[in-house]
Amino acid sequence: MSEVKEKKYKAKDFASDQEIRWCPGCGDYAILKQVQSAVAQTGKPKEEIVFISGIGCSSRFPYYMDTYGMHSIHGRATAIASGLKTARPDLSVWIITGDGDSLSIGGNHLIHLLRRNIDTNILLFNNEIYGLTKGQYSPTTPEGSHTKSSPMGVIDHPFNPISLALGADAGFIARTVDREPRHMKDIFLQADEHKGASFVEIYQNCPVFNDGAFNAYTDRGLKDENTLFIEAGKPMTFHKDKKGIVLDGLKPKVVDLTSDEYSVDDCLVHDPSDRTVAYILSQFFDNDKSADLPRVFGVIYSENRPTYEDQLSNQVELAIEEKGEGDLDALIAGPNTWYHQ
Amino acid sequence: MSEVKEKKYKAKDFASDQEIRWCPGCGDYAILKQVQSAVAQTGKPKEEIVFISGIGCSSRFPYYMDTYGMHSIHGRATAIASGLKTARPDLSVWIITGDGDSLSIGGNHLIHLLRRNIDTNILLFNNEIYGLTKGQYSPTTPEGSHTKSSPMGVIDHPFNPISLALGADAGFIARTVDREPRHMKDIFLQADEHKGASFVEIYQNCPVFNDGAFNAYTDRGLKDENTLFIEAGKPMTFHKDKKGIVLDGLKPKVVDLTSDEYSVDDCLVHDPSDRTVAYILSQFFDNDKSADLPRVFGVIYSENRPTYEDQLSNQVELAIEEKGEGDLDALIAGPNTWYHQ
Amino acid sequence: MAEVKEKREQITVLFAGDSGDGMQLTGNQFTSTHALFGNDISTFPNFPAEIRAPQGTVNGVSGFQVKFGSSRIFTPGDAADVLVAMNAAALKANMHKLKKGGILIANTAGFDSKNLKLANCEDENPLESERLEDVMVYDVDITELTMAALEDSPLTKKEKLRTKNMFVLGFLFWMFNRSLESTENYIKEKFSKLPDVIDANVSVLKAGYNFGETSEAFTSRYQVEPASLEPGTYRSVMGNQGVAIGLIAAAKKAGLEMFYGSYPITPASDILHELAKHKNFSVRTFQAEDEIAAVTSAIGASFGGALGVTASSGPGIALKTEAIGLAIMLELPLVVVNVQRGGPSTGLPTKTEQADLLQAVYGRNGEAPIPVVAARSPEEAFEATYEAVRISVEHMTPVMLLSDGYIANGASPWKFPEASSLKPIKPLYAEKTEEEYMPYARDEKLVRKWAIPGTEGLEHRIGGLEKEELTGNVSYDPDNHEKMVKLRAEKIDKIADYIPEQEIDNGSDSGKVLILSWGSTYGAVKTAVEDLLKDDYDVGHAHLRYLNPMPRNLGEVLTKFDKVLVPEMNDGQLIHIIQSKYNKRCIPLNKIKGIPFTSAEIVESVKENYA
Amino acid sequence: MAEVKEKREQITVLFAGDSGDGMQLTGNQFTSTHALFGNDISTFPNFPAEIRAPQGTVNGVSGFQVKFGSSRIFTPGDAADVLVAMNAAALKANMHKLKKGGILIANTAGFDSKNLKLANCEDENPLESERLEDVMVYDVDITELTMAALEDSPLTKKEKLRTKNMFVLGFLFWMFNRSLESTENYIKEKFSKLPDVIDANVSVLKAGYNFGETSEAFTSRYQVEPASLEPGTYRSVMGNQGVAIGLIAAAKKAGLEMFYGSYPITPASDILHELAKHKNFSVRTFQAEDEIAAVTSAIGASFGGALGVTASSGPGIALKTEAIGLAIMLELPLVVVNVQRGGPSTGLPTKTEQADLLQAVYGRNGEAPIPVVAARSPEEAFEATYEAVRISVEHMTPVMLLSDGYIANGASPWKFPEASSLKPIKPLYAEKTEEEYMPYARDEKLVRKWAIPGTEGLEHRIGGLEKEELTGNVSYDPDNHEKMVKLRAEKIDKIADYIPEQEIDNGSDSGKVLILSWGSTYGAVKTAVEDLLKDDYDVGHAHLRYLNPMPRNLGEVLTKFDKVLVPEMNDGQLIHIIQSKYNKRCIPLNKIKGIPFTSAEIVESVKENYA
Ligand SMILES: Cc1ncc(C[n+]2csc(CCOP(=O)(O)OP(=O)(O)O)c2C)c(N)n1
Ligand SMILES: Cc1ncc(C[n+]2csc(CCOP(=O)(O)OP(=O)(O)O)c2C)c(N)n1
Ligand code: SF4
Ligand code: SF4
Ligand SMILES: [Mg+2]
Ligand SMILES: [Mg+2]
Repeated sequence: MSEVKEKKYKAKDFASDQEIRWCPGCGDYAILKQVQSAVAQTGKPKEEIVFISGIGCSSRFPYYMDTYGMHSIHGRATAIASGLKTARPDLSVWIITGDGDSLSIGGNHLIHLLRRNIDTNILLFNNEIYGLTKGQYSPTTPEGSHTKSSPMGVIDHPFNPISLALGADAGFIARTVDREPRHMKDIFLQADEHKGASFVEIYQNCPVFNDGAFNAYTDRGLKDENTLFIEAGKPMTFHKDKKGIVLDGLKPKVVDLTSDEYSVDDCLVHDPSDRTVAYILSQFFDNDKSADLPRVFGVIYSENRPTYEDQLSNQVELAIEEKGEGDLDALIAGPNTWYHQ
Repeated sequence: MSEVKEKKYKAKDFASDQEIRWCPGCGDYAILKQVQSAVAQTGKPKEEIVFISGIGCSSRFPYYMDTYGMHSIHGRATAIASGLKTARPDLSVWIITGDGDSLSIGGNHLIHLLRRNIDTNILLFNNEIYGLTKGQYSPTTPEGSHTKSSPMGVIDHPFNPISLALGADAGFIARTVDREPRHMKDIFLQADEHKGASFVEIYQNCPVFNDGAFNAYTDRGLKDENTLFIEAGKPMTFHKDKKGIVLDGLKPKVVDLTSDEYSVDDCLVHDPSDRTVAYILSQFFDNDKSADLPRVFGVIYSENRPTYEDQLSNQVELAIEEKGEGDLDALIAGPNTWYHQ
Repeated sequence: MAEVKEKREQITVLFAGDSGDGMQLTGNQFTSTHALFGNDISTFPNFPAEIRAPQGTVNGVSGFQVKFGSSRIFTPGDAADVLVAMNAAALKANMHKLKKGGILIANTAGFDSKNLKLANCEDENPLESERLEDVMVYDVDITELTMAALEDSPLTKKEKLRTKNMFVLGFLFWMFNRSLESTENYIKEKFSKLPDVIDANVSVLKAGYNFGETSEAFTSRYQVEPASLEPGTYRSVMGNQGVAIGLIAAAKKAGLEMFYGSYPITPASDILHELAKHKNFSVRTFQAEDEIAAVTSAIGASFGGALGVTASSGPGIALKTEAIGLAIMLELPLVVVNVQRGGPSTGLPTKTEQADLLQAVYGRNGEAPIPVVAARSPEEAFEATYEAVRISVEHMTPVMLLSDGYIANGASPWKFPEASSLKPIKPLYAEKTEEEYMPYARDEKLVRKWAIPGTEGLEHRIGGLEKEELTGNVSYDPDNHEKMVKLRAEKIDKIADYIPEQEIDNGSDSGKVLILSWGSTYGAVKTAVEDLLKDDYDVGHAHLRYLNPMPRNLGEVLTKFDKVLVPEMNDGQLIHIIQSKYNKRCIPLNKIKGIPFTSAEIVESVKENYA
Repeated sequence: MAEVKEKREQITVLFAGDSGDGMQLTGNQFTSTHALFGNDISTFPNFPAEIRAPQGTVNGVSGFQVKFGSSRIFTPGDAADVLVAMNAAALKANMHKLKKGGILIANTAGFDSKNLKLANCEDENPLESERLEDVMVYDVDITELTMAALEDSPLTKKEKLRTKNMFVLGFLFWMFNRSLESTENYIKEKFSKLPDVIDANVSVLKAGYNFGETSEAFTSRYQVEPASLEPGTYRSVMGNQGVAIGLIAAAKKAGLEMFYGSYPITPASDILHELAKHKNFSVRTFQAEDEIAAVTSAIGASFGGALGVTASSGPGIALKTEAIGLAIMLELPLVVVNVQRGGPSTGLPTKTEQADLLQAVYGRNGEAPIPVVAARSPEEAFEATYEAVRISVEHMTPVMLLSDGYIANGASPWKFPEASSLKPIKPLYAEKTEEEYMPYARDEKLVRKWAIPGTEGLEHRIGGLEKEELTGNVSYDPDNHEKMVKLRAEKIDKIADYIPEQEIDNGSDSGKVLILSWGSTYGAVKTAVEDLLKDDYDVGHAHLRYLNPMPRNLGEVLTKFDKVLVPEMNDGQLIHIIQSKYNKRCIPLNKIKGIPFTSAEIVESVKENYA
């Protein structure tokens, strides 16, 4: 990660020689492209970059990156990456995971990585379905959905991944979507730049088992009124600035900026360091359908706090400072020995 | 749970014949007493009550209750209870768990139970330490603490259990403390009354491995200024009403009610149905030491939404309505048969 | 045109095409029609590992093998009499499975330069391979003929192309002299709201049939008479279906509600999908957050008096082992189904294997014995499952039921039983009596009684710590621990008194070679033994359904043969148990390729070891 | 007073009291002093299951057994020569462990009516038990004597009472003629900031010694000469310490940084506590959220080029099995330590057992072989651990190291090695060459090379799906799968070429009875064999450190004996593997009580089976 080593790469330098095996039209392709482009742009030497994934369609990702990589077991990418980054703080570690991989079987490791603040970039490919196992519902599938495992409709109230990450004290939380290449890349770069655990939810279309799950946010005719792209220091407006978000006490509401009642100046200004704002934005979600709030994209929360691996490294250094570099003979002998003739 | 069966019990009717094996002075004793008293008061027949626990000091609890009970394996009480309650919605199911049991190894099952809203009462005995295994830090141990497994101080940023539960969309969230018997009992009763998953964090002193962890909230001389007991519809005042909580925009602050500047009327009034308030209250925590906010006790959030088991029962009923009670011969034969001579 | 109808006893057809070519549907329709006609049948679908692997590539090939005949059929066939190859990749991948003298039907449109390139066959068109010299090749431009048949259809080109599998099907129905009726009905029902689609499919189906009828090139037509199956009513069943139905049936016969806690995993997920459809049997399916929650939720349900069931495949079963240990301590019913797949680790998820037997028998901490039952075929999965539930409920113990990918996705005709004829299953419930309730008192089978929450006076606490005999209270007493370990082991051993003795499935019950098999190798061994017996080999076949405890007389059975051959789709697991238990050295025969044995491989091995 | 000093070769002392009575500290001090004096020693602490069980009750009794002698000592003793009982419960629980003719020192204050009631001894004071008829009983009011010695001390009564264990210690030092110096130093260091406490403890210690000196009642004093241990420098070591130090040493010798991912569990937690203290060796300890994260984080660290290590006990090991399968596929170093305890399920967490051997060897899905190494004693734990790391690193494979509660908490003198004398451990790193990098190319040991992230040009991807030979790319090819399964198995089998042949530990190398043991039964068997040889029994002892693969010559060793006796603290696990692998029926000797074998039990069994 030292400046000296910075290299000039193109996105295609990060394409491996493996044939890509996603279904035609899968949102994963677009994400892959932007990740390749983003890591190239960071200029980090490719041998210092590692992609760790679990199991799922999305988790095949590392095979397609010409970096170090591991396609591990279901749900454990976060835990594997925690060990890797702790042992090797010098590496740039990316985690690729699906909504099932990270929120169902891997939910615990995810929240623990977030609280510990291990400096990794978590890309959660949320397609609101189990792709690889052919179409069961996931912890993000909306209630009522008919899937292979819910022929009468899903009754499991879904997670709101952003709130969950916030509840786990994540230090960087963002959302993007497979159909917005530039936004994706920008978010990936910000996530990478953020020192600490970066949690990025990516809405990803699975044309085979859950086509159109995010149409409201990607379809030409719908997306403007349904999406709110936020930026630090900018007022929250959307629908080509025709609408805005204002706070009524603690309650957010959508206002018409074309009328005289409200102007941009009334709109909430995004402050990614304010947890309460982040919480309110996280609640722009399905729970509250009545309120008709747009879905939020961008960096929802960002906070700097010490990373786990740095603190551990500090303890190692401190121990060496205090006790001296470990002397194996002294360790083996321990404090009390005796001689026997 | 039918009214007819309601019985008149005393707390001691719920004491089993097993010798209690906690250390002298352990906070668990006080909790046991209030739980016995609370279940007695509900009048539910004891044969319809089940206590499920994981592993830990606290998890020995079911042995001491003269109800049905299971002392299961580490971290899985929530998952076991999910199956039990789903199969037997008629039972009253209580979950007893520790901070390690529920937030470390069992973190995933906990958040999934909460999102599914399975109607159980979760009592989390938080002593900020692993008691049974003799003193390692837990996911709630404050940073910097020296424990057996952190001789140089804890570097794992702890969970804020209330925020985590909120992030997992829990429908009922409360906090109480082992030294406030009446408050505990009242919270237990409210949790039991709440239809849906009820999450109750109980601050519990472990005099052996983490004595005094909650002194600030239990010591005569300290507790008044450090604790805020909230109630629905009541303004948030504390320290014998000398102080109060007001919102400055989205920021809570402590104000002096004895001065002229603020009065009770300025104080935030508790509304347990408001998630944003709940979130703000959850942040009265260690993160923000500077703000000097008191710790909150009481029902922080409460919301009614359908329970998982009721929805599943509805699907079963609906299926029977639509297809008729399952006919085994028809099922075995399937839709296409042929006769062979 | 001379119509020669050759009589055949058995025919194996392999449909191979791109994942998008509808080969599975074609195979299933082909199967149904033959089943209805009265043939015995066995099928084996072979999916690509990817959801939708790149079109036209070898990785994207989807296959469906079916064997049908007028005699009993136990496997989907070692090699194909007829291979349908929809494109170059399909031929490349399957060419070696075609018998000498077999028939290849190649869709020429699938062999254009684009397809050759996708299949990495630029250097040699597989249609021109030497391997095809002994084969009758029929080049048919199925794509063009399909389009031609639909000239007047209002469908789009893409939609039209999608019907080309119907052409294949129609043509094969002509070849085997079968009626189109069943498939026509299927089409009509499936697309009932899309009349244009019905018309197109039926037209193309007929076009295929007529193409056989009219094209001069085809002189071979075959006649496969109905099989002399036991008379009765049959259905077609896949292994996972058999398991699902078996679970529901057993629960119902036991008077229990079923709770199924499961986390999706290939190839076990279809059990969940099937069960979820039958909520009108009061089946409660719970898609857990992981395998640990799946099994523990099932344990919770069993504690509540339901039949707790969970299923997974290798990696998921590994995750359940700690909890199975708890169920052993609790002595509650619990059925754990393992639909085995290629391992270790993620391994070969879409392939079959039998490599989880040792895990099933030994893979837990501490002394933790459980019964293990293995299904042998799709049509027997029901019965094996029923037995697993019976043992679990009547002996108050977790039971492991082993199936595998081959059984799970294979299909066979099944002479299904009537519900009333099924063995009763009797849970033993504790009741309140004058005496103090003893949760760990045992009956003569060493089984404790089930005390269901809600029953007044039976309030009790159980858990994973060692328990005192009778009371079930926590006990650290050394003698009690040894006693309890032995009691738990004896309880499982005693189940041997409640299962049938080991029978010889076929062949002699003493002599030169015994083939001892378990699980899905059944069909290949059965077929091999039939062949060997015809050739007068002195060979017997014993197939184990009960792997723990084993039938009481198994040791005796083994001593009656000079040699025991143990074929397994693993590196030697049953043989390991047998050799440890019985003083008998056995001969291993192992295939670890993610694909089933052929009967020829078994025959060959017997011949090699015969002497 | 006549001072008779009886010479003794070996003495066993059992300290028993309430958990609050400080018996562990007393035992440890007693041990240190004898070790320093030059005796050989073995200890066995026996904690109550509860953190602080109710005072005065049988459940609250804490015991510490120590055997020391002038000859080699391999176990903490079958029965005690001297029993110290601080209260009625302690006597009740341990009375049966006192030898006939032994000495009981009873603290009379602990036998008042309150204590009798707490110990459930209202009916019979255990001091009046018939069992004590053959015993010399010394009633001493230790409590009162302690208080008397501290008359002038400024401490509170409670604080004073806490020193009563020093009285016991002082008295025993008198009895065995040992100096107080080491304990005095210990006290001074421990309470360096509390001079009053130092004074009190030292006074009471001396009071105990003087009590022996002056009290007329005591005529027995013993003389135990220093042992003829190999000359050299010794330290005292506990098993978990040995493991921790072994890990650090091996990592250092291999030039690796160690990453230790672990989740606390009895009796493995102390390894974590110990390692966490040695961060100056660049040891990174990670207290994971559960056992799955513990093992997978270690795998991640190994992928990064560190030595990934994890440890647990039975239930936690069960949870790690899926991930161990991944490590097998990845072919990366990983050391998994299992400190076994009583099972199944939660079982008897504070008791010892050897019942996870089959889990270690077979407990994974798919064909998933790994090396298994077992420690035999506290002083050998270092070496066994070192071997486990060596095999893991040099053969690029996960290794399971088995220890147990008995080894973990027991202590013995250890003639520790010099760091420079330790076998080198050589990781085999991949390097960039002209040729294309092949992640799964193998050397003559069938070992692939380790390519560490950060190395330019070696970027590669690995995972849990079956991999193609050489390239490591995902492969569904059937032949490749079989080949890889066989390669992985052969790689493990080949390790047998890199471990020592099986030796006979003691006795003849052919003849009537071989005792084949593994793990912590070593000491009891060793002692038994010594006794048997003295009595001219034709018996040999082979102790297995390597359980998979087994030493090449083991089969041969077995054939040389008429009978093979396999003692195990389980229901028969090693015997199972041996019988399956080798054509030899063996005789099981099982003890499943959560407590170690006595050597007498082994002797008895050999005699029974001798003929
Ligand atoms: C231990 C284990 N359990 C279950 C599976 C089966 N499995 C593989 S991927 C997957 C879920 C995939 O969903 P998601 O994580 O959302 O990824 P997607 O395929 O949608 O990208 C499941 C259940 C497995 N491989 N291992
Ligand atoms: C699978 C497994 N891992 C680890 C343990 C060891 N263990 C038992 S309880 C416990 C933690 C106890 O802490 P907590 O849940 O906070 O309960 P407390 O004892 O503090 O009440 C641990 C690590 C176990 N029994 N099983
Ligand atoms: S199944 Fe869905 S998520 Fe998976 S590769 Fe295909 S389109 Fe993508
Ligand atoms: S160790 Fe702590 S939590 Fe456990 S019983 Fe003792 S005081 Fe209570
Ligand atoms: Mg998904
Ligand atoms: Mg705790």
